Amino acid sequence: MLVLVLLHAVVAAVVLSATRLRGTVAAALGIAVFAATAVTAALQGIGSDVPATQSWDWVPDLGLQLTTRLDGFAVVMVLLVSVIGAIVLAYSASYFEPGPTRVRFTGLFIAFAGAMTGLVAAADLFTMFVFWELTSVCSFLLIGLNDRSASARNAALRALLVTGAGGLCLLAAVILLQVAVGTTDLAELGSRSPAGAMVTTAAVLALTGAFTKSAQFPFHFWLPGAMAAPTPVSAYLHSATMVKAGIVLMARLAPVFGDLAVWRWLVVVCGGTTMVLGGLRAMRQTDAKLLLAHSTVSQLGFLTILVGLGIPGATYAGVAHLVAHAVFKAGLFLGVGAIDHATGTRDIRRFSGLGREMPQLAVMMGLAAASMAGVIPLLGFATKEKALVALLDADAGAATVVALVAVIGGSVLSTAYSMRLMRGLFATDHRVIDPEHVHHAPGGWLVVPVGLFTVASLLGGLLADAVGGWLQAPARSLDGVEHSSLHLWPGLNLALGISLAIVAVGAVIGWRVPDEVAASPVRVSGEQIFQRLFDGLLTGSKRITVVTQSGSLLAYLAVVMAIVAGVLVAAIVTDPLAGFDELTWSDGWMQLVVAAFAVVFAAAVIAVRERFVAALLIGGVGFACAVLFALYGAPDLALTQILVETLTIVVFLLVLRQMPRGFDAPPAWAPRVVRVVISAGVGITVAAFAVMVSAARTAPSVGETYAELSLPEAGGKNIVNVILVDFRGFDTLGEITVLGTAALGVTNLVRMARRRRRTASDAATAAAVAEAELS
Amino acid sequence: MNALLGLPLALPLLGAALTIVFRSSSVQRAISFVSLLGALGASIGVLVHLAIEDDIVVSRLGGWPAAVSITLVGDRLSALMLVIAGALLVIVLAFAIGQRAADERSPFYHPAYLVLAAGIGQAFLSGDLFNLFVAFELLLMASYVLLTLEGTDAQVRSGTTYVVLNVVESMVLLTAVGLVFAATGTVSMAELPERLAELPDGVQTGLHLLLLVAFGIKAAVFPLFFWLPDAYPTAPSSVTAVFAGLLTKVGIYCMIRVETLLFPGQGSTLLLWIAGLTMLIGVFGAVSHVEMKRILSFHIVSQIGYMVMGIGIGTELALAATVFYLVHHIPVKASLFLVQGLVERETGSTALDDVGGLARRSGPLAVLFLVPALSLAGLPPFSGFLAKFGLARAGFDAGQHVVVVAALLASLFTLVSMTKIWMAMFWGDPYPDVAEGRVGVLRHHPLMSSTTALVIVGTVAVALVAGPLFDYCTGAAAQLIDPGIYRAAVLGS
Amino acid sequence: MNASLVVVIAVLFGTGTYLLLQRTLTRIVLGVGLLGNGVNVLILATSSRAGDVPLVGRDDTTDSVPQALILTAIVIGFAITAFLLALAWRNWTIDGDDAVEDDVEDRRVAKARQRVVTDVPDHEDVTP
Amino acid sequence: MIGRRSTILDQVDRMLFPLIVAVAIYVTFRGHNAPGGGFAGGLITGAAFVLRFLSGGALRVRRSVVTHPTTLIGIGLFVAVATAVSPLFVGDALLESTIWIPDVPLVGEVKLVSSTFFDIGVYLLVVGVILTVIVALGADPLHAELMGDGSEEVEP
Repeated sequence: MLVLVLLHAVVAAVVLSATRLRGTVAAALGIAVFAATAVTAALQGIGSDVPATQSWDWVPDLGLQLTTRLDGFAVVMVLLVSVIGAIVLAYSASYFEPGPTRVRFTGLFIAFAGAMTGLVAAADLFTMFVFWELTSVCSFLLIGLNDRSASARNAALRALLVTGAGGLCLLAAVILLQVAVGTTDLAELGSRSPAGAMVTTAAVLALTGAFTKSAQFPFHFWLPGAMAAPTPVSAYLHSATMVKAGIVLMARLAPVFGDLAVWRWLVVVCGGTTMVLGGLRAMRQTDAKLLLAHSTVSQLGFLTILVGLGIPGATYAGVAHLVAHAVFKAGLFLGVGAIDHATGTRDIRRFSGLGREMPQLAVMMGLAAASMAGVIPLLGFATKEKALVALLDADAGAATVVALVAVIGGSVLSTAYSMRLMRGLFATDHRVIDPEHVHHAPGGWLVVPVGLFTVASLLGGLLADAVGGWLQAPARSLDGVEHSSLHLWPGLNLALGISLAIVAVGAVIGWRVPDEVAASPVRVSGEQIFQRLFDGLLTGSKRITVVTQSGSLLAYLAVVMAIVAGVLVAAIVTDPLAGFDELTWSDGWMQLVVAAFAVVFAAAVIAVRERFVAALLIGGVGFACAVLFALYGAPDLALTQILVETLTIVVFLLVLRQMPRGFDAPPAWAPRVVRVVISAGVGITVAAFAVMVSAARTAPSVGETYAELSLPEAGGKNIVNVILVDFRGFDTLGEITVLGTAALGVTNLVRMARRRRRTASDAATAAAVAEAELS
Repeated sequence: MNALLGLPLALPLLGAALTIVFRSSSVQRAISFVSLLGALGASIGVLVHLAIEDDIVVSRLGGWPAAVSITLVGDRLSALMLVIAGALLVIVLAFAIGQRAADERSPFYHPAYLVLAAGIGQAFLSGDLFNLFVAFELLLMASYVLLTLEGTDAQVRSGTTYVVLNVVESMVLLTAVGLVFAATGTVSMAELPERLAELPDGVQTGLHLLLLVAFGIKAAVFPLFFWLPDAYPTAPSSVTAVFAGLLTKVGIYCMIRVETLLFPGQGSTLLLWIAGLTMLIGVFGAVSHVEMKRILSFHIVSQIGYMVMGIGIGTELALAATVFYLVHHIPVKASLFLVQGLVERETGSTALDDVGGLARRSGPLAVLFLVPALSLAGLPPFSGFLAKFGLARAGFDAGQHVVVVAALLASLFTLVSMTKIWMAMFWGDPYPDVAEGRVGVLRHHPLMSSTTALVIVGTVAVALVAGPLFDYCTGAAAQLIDPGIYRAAVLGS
Repeated sequence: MNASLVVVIAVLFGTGTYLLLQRTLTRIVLGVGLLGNGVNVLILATSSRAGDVPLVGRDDTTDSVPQALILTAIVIGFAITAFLLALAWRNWTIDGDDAVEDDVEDRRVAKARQRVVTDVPDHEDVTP
Repeated sequence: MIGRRSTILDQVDRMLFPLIVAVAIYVTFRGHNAPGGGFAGGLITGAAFVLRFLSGGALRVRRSVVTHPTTLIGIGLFVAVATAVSPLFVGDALLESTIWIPDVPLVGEVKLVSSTFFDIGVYLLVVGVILTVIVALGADPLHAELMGDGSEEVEP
């Protein structure tokens, strides 16, 4: 499978980079890839006992490898992804106008399908995470396909951020499992039955990731927003495939973590809430596509409960319903897309008599909706029936009771909104004053795919026993348990009764509840939470940035110098006044006098208000230091210091002669007391630390070695000079390079200033000339 | 092998001297390329040797005994840094020439660039603390010249911030180095660990922290980073690319040396705090600002936090991940600034409000942005993901959960600010208005676009060969974690 | 170490820092100059004792190494000062003032009202 | 320039300039055994140019050397770096010092230490730096604008 995923990527890249490619050719390429994938998966996966595995060691040191394993469940998922993908791609060829957008769509679509294939075939959690994030990115780009629309852009961003945040949770889970268990291989994890606080945390994190991707409460809100994408995108990503990624993850992990109470309750509560809430929301939509979106949310809640619980029968029902849902929901989306294409609207309040205008579509979508509603003899009935049986049979913990209640409630609603959708789209409604009509009949490629999905729903239901038999292996590959099959006619039992009651009650509600009531506001939303968090991030980070990034050099300097003083305080307090006992007063009265001069000059520099005087005073400090050096036994140093100091004064004077004489006093940056405290702090701490350090010397200086080597090895008596040109000649090389570079910088600054002044005056002259000519 | 070690610094210096003398720009270009390619070749030679032999190459300058001479020390870390820096320097030089910005306007671009290259090389190789200070001065002085090369008012203003802050940094570093010598009587980095360990606690703390402050300013960690986002955005993008890619990394490199060689200890809570704050506050700045260069500059800061985190965790795995992070981050960050240069050339602006719809205008440009942007945000399968994965793994391994959570959050926020650029500049109505499908900059500046693409291919390659590369980094970390190896290699056991 | 040099070090670092925290760039350069001298005295005073000139053959000489280090530092210090002065001059040519200005973009961000980036219609109820 | 041009300074410059340069060269070459060296020598030569600047302004300084002042920096740096690099070609380490004693006709044996070349490089570079800085910052702004900027280096 890895190779096929790579093939997806390559074809996608080719399509995206070949801008002149015709849309149909691109679509054909994609369909070919999907077909190849499906065939390979079928050949490799069906009937073989040992799943085909492919693996690439990515970073062995981190234990990272990409591994795919085609077990039963993976085969089903890969087939779903590639078959539905091929159909939707064929549909999209008629849906989009020819042009660059269509090609871009096709390329991204293929890339997405590749990522999804990798995700469902992943054999370990790490691989799954990698493809997981790739699907997020592709969906971001696909939702934003119509990037000129602000709502599409923002919906794309939301989807990316919510699923991206979930992805990070999953990442954390992957690493935690790696650290705690030592493997992220799904089969291995199951066999080791890990436990512990870290494992529990990982389980909850992984579940959170799954919830974001599969739009579970409270992360459900991004999914309806994503309907800003073109319909084929919605049909594929947001009903059939990507949103199932979370379900796949839960299906894989439920056998491992299903016994954890926190896992079970999270699944039941969030899944149940999502199922009911999604159903309620779907009831008050007037846009057919949004109705379907909310119904998808609701159905995902259903699937979450089924596969997340990790109860054998429920898992099987979950797998079956996953297939059923993918088939009927894709058909419904494509049907709505075809209607949209033909009439230019999706508002169910604006249709009347469409059923007569488009009878085939009405029949097909009606069958698909019936499957969604759970009407016999469609596939949706068989799977829902199976789910009820499983939940009824489960040992009656409180969690299963809650799950059962939520499933029944949610199912009633799904029948109701199915009914509402069909009535709104196709029924003749005389209240509609100016109904939309078919402007141009949808082309065959817009209708045939809907038909294919409908036929699948119908056949799946009629042949439920056979289909159910095929689905036994996939479910077994998840939890290793043998499952009883689906049935078209399960026989008279409690589940059937409930089932029939659901359909009856739901149909009545769906038929009876008027739009006005349905549209009454029910607002509980994770969306506001997201919005608040996002706004909070923006305002909060701005607040922080305004404080830290004041833009003032002086503030930055103050912080740096205060930190310098601070770290030295930290050092000094560990051993206060160390080394002070070794202090002598001075090395002679000369030194004392010169030191006094240095101090006075330095103090004068901060006191004077004239530039020239300050420059001369700092020269005075330099000369005083030179004398201090000479007195210390460093004539080389003194000589160089005097020469350099002289030169410094010259440069100072050269620059200062052009500036005003005095320092004007711009507004002080901070109260004087702050500046004085920082300065005094730096001075005192540096000096105190210097005393401490000078008393701490433990080993002799390397200078002694230099002294020994200087004459015999380097042929020089002046050790300092020998060090400079010989022992440490490399320092000197660096130093003169610095000096030369600085000179280049100086001359460059001056040149550029002149050039700018000249161009400015040229511009001024040109402007003056132009003005003169005009007048 | 030992002779090779000198070339990465000597050749650029020689080139710098020649480019000062010869001022014709074609001659200057030829000299620059030859010397930088030579330096790169030598670095690759060293790297290959180390990848096979797993030892440490030492060159004693002047041929003096180890205790006396300044040594150049090439271990796995420094060789890797040299190669990446060398490659980036060559490619960005080509970009700058394609950009026809800086080097046409001043004959001092090439000399300063080569001095910068020499300084960076010297900083990676020097085995002598005072010589390291000199290396810093080399690269700083060259960076001052490069940052103010065009001498615009904006450059002079922000250049002032940059220069003054870094001059203060130099003072702190010089004080620290001087005091280290005062306490130990040597500046040889091979001899220092032993002698520093004998010092009283207070002295050790003070010297340690002073060095960290100095290198922290250079690396731009919280709370010493403020100068960076103000200073970097005004330079031409080719200059910023090198600064962003390499200069802060020199600071990180030195912090690694301080923490593993001079004051070895397994991790540091202080650094973890700094790391967390650096990541988050840096990314907050990126979220707040509305100009591409600024946003990217804040990201430099934020990303530095990750590397500090690795140093702070301090285990072998963490160090390996940090080294890998360096390898990943240098080309990614540089390429983003190069892309920014392309955007600026295409539209004339980098303010988010002034530009829109670039993806429609030029799909390839959008891809050039998207790949490094996603990598920076840490999304798979790009190199940034692996780098972050390594660090997060090391953090959980060491039980440092809090900082890992901060790191994951920071990467989410990074994604937020990258999408901010994407949504504002690449999506939406094309603006400034031009016909769809026009590919201006990529067609008319093939050198700029191909070099940018080359760097991005490099970032993708980092992800592809991550296995062997991480293996090498683990070897580098093994050399780092035991200072005895360094000491034995330099002084002879 | 002796107390008179300790006082010199303290004063040079203190006054240097004080001058750094000024708005006038020339004074900042002066501060850097004072700091530079302070560092040089610090290195010499902490790492060696006063003595005779370090020539081969003399007794009781002072340590030669700090002198070599400081020599390098002096030259680098001159290079920095020269460049800073040129920068100060160039700053002055912009508007006849060598005061350090705050960063323009930072102030702009600080002043700008928080823009509402997410002007999304509520997808729950609105037809896209 | 600062103050008016002075004939006395002019004369002093004429007399002292060669003398100072001679002293500087002496200082450069004796450095291995006594205080001095290329650096001090370069600075002293620089002082001579400062004197010339005081007497005749930047233009006169600029005219007293044939090349660009920056070229002098380049040459100096090249000499120093080349000296440092040359041992690599005979398999020694960077900066390893060598002593040549070539037999020059008429003069006899001459002792050449490689560090001498290093010092020459340093000397040239320091002189170049001082010249560059004086010429750049010393140019009279008024003069520059009226006379077409004599100190502006000419592009090749």
